[in-house]
Amino acid sequence: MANAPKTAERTTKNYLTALREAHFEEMERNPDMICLGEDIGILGGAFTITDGLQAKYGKDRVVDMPISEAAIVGVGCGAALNGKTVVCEMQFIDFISCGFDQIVNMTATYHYRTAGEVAIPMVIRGPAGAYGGGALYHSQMNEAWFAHSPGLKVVCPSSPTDAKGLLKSAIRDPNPVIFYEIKQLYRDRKIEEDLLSGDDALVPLGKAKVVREGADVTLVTYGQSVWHCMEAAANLEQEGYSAEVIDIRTLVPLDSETIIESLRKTNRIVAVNEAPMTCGFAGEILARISQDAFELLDAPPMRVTRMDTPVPWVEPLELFVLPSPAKITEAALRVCKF
Amino acid sequence: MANAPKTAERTTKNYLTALREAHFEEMERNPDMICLGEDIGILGGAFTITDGLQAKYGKDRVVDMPISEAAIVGVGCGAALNGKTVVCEMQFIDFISCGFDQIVNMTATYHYRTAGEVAIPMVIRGPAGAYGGGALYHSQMNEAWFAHSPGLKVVCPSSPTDAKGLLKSAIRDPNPVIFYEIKQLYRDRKIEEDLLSGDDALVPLGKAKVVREGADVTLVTYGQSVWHCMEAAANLEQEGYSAEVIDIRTLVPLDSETIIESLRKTNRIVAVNEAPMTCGFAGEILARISQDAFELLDAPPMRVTRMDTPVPWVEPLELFVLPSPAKITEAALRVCKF
Amino acid sequence: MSQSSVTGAYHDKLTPEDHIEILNQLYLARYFDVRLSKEKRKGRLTGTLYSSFNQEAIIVGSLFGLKPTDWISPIHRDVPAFFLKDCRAGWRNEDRMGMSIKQVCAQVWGKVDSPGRARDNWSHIGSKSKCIIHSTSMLAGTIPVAAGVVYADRLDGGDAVVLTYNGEGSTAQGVFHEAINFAAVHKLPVITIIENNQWAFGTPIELEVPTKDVADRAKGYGIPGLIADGQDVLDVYDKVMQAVDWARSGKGPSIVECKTYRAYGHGDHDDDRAAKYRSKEEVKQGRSRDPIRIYKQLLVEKGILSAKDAKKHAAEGKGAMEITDQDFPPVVVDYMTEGVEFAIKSNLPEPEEGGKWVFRGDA
Amino acid sequence: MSQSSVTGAYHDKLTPEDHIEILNQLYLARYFDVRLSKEKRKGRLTGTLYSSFNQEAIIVGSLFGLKPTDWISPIHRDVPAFFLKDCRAGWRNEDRMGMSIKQVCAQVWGKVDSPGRARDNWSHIGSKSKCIIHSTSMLAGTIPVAAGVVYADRLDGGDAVVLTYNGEGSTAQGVFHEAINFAAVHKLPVITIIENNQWAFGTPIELEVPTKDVADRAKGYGIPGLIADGQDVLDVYDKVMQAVDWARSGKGPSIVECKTYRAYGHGDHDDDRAAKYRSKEEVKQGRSRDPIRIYKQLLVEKGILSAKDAKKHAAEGKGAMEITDQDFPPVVVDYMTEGVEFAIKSNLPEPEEGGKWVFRGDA
Ligand SMILES: Cc1ncc(C[n+]2csc(CCOP(=O)(O)OP(=O)(O)O)c2C)c(N)n1
Ligand SMILES: Cc1ncc(C[n+]2csc(CCOP(=O)(O)OP(=O)(O)O)c2C)c(N)n1
Ligand SMILES: [Mg+2]
Ligand SMILES: [Mg+2]
Repeated sequence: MANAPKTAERTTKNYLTALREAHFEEMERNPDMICLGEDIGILGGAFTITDGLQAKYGKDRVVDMPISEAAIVGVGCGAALNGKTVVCEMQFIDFISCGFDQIVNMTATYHYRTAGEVAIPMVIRGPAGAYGGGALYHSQMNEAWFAHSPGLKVVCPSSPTDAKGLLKSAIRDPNPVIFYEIKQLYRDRKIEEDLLSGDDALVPLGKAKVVREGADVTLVTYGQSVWHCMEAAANLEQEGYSAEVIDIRTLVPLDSETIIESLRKTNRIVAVNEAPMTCGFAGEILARISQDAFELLDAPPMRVTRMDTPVPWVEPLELFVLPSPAKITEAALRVCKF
Repeated sequence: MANAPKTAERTTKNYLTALREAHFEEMERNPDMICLGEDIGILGGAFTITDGLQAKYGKDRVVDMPISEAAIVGVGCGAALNGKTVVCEMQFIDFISCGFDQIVNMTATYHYRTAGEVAIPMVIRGPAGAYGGGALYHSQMNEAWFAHSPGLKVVCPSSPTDAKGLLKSAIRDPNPVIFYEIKQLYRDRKIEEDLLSGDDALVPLGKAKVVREGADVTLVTYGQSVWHCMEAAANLEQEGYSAEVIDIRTLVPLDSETIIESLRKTNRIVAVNEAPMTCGFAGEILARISQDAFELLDAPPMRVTRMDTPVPWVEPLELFVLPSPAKITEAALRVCKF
Repeated sequence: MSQSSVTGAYHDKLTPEDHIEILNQLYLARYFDVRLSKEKRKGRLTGTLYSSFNQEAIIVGSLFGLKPTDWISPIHRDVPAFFLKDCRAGWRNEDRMGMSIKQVCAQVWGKVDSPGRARDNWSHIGSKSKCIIHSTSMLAGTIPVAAGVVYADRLDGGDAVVLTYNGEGSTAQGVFHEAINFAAVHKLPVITIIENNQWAFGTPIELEVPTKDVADRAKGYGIPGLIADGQDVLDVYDKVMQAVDWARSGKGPSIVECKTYRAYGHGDHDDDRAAKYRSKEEVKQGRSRDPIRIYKQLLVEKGILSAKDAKKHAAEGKGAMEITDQDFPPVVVDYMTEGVEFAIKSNLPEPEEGGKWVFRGDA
Repeated sequence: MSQSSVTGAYHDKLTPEDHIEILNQLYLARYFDVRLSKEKRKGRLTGTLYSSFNQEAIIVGSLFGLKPTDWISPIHRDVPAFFLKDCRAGWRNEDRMGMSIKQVCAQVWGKVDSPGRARDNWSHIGSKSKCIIHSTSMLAGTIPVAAGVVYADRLDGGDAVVLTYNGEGSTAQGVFHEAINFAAVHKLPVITIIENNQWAFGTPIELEVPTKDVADRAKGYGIPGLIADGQDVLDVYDKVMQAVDWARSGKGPSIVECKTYRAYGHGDHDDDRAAKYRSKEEVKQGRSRDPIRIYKQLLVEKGILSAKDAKKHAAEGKGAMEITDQDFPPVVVDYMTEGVEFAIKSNLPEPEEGGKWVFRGDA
């Protein structure tokens, strides 16, 4: 995905720029779209994603909110109920816990409890993920809480193209979407890509992507772990095994077909998530596969996840508890050699 | 478990009384124990579980809290940090969402982030579960959110003996425990039991219980679903299959051994939870079993759960989305006939 | 001598017809409450009832001056608000910006003709087209949503205000603070009505609110904190209209505390226990100022109601169980009866609906 | 003429030695800040720094009058508080009820000798035995915990008070309201210090707080809301001690707003952007009242410090980058240097520690 030809004319863009472009294009396209978040206006966002957005679209559409996550979500829900398309930023996705009730009980259920009368077109997005020394409260991947809360779609892109295309689709989706941005990828030059714009840039929700073809084992994941799986796939190549890597991109709704399709070839699966193991999404994938594709499995379906611990601060501790290319390689070798 | 001989002298007690006795016995045993919750003092609790507790132990130890779930948890955490053993009541477990951050980020992580300096002996308990027309906000089983949040133990009893014994153990445990009480069982006469008291009544956390022996399929669950599985087991008997029923009782830490032990006999498993399917605990059980006991499985590991919807109000809707003995029986027959 | 504290202002502009309409709305709110208790006792209705008996003046008085396009978000104790909204436009007028009694009764009975198709219970209904916000159970949870609704309306050039209803106990929730703080910063037309009935389930106000008046919460945001006699429908009307004009003119949010008393248990399941945790004297005192009696006295003094007509119906000063249909004007009994009969005839939703509408775009 | 607004009260009882100690603590707080910036520029330190430059008087003045067994919960901008607590008992006194500079530096450097063994970053440390509450990142999140700590202490017959530190922006959090409401209902000795530095990251106070003074939040709870000149260490000391005596005598919580100005970026990563979103004039004005200069002037007037000694060190009125070690008393430089050298020598924790201590009772 990062191998677009680099020529003088063409300039590749990073994941962060992709997200910024999605904001500008959708704000331009939809005059009813507003953005709510802490420090997104005057400052332009902690990570500059909304840099210049308030200057262009004004204080009313790009709102510097008080440090009130519950109000950010609740106000967004009310604005959406009354005709707006709302993008809420959590300065770090970790702080979403402070707006939790408004998300899972107010926003997520609105369409259901009103029997379809009221849709809430809202995206709650923010920087997520570990591997940067962010410690317990600036490293979380808490997507499983929301995957388990009916009425929410959950999305997590691993490339600039997907970041832009999925965010644009999430903004246009009539349902609330929790959108996980991998902050370690924001400025990663290795994954820069040329980006399309307008409708051409759209990437549909609910479709997984085979990012690497292989025949011996299927590595299924999303977010930062996609790159760890690509590295593991390279390692496996050395060992003489060819790994297929699937980036599910959307957790809810999940594109199981693409995974099962792959299993028809490989008959082996390793699912990876950065979040804690218990009730994490890798486990959900194993549960679905082992129930729905049992006969396709020639080896135990395995998962590689964070240990069931918070994310500790300093590097030796952090790496000890988190998934890594090495850990994924090891797990894959076990199922390959099974 | 509900078949203790009924004689004139002996009197069986219900699940609610069991919980009340646990409160009184532990308050008596530990002068440093306090209870915090809405309407638990003057009123004695929405369900009378703490009836008489404030009269006996005073306003300072049994505190009628403002309608502030975050403060109930946060104040409890601070009191525990400073030497108290704290029991927090959520009037309905559904409202735990309003105290979410204080639970998952403040309380759950305290021991971890202080490298073991500070333990938080706290129980957060409350009425949970559907099947009573409680609708979206008086029916939840949201245990998976907390099973996925490192540092919390998660417990859910299905009988009076376990309700009393596990609550007493949870209160004595030095870690925060989220304790799910099945309100539909509170006054269920069919499951009344004779209760022990004092230390004899203790039931250890982290140990599953085989509530019915069988040879053909293992039904694994907890809470209200235990009784649905027992009913399903009876149905299966008719069909000529003998089902083993395991009540895990404690979700975190999970007693996988007992489940795997059973699979050595049955080689078939159906896991059941009342919560939504995606990232629910039944899925966690399937994920663990299919990874760790793959070779023991002669049929796809299956789960029966709520559909991925909220719990709707009126009976036809509610029963449509929830697990039932019939749905469990059907799933079990499929794996038995596989 | 009337117990009404009101001496002018907004209610001076009310016509005699308005006053009679207000009186009938008070009767209707009370009859709704009494009738449901009786239906339940007859076994024709299940589920918990949260009575607004003795608090009717707050609902009627706060709604009477609103524009049809203003928004409201009622909670468990405000169910009559769903059909009283824009009732001035004619109770049976299908186009008015409020629900019909049929819809509300269908909800109470859990039938498919409920605006929410009986997916969530009791007061958790609403209607976007009628400008009524759908609440969850989580107390104070709709205040930020209400702020968002009027924020969007203002962006679109609208002048709507929103009334959110809350008990005094609910003001302890964090989201109450976050929402009102935001509304105050942006001078949004959010009016927070506090129905201070002295009790939050089994907990007295002293354990929920540290100040004598709940209205003092407003001082923390530099916004008006008005106090109304919740037993006096015109005082409620005046104070709410002050807040409404303040809000509509862009001056921002306010809190209107309406002092009242919860006549019965928290819900009907709590009636017996409430009789223990509240003294007879306290309850007697708390129910001594019946809003219907107070208002009728005033109307008689004003010469709008003849002493004779005032006596015709006597729904005031009695307990819900002593009251009979004769204590209400026929228009009230008939209207409510239509709703009840409709609800009872209405069907349950099909089981399959339980699996629908998780997402827009699904079946 | 001194810019100090203080004219008596608590600080009158301070001895000349106390005043010199306070001055040295101000120097120490500033030197800690300056030294860390320099260490980082030298590449000897990584991670974001949240400067308390120009806000030192709030930390020093609020802590100076506490009993050793009183509790505190500092946040990101209060790191010097960890070692300044109970500093009066002797900076190097191991038994004093505060952290040593070595421990705090070990934390800043992320080494195993940190009180938290470097498991969480920056200011997220604490010590039960030293009566310091461990915070999370979630702003205002420690206020309910602080309330619980003193609730338990009171049950045990203790007389401890707790100081929680918060920025003005953090007062918009729901848990701020829930915790102070609870503390007010139970008259708990919880003192909420508001470090009002006018900015919350890139958001000015007008968008966070609807009132002119953040102290007005107190009015919503009927508790004292004091305002201190955050540049005047004695004014902070007096106002906090008023709140402390009020709290210790059982009268309940209060809020003490200390008005100040954030000298640099939100964190050092924000320095460049902050120079854009804040005007030069504003910053100049905001930094014009250096707490060290103000205090030295006062001490000279009081005759506690000679004009000559006052000139000896000139850490005041300069930017962090212009200041050199010569601008600080050697005692200050030496103490801090001990901490820095210790931290740099200290080891990283073993990787396996990452898997430990999830539960009490585990490895
Ligand atoms: C967040 C939350 N916590 C707890 C409850 C349970 N509950 C329902 S009503 C109630 C009491 C409400 O008292 P008040 O706000 O004074 O309103 P009232 O019932 O007196 O009108 C409580 C505690 C809830 N619905 N939501
Ligand atoms: C609940 C929560 N939301 C957002 C943040 C991100 N954040 C960290 S500091 C900060 C600004 C704090 O401003 P203020 O409270 O005034 O303190 P100051 O930094 O000015 O001292 C923000 C928004 C957070 N830490 N916690
Ligand atoms: Mg009340
Ligand atoms: Mg600030």
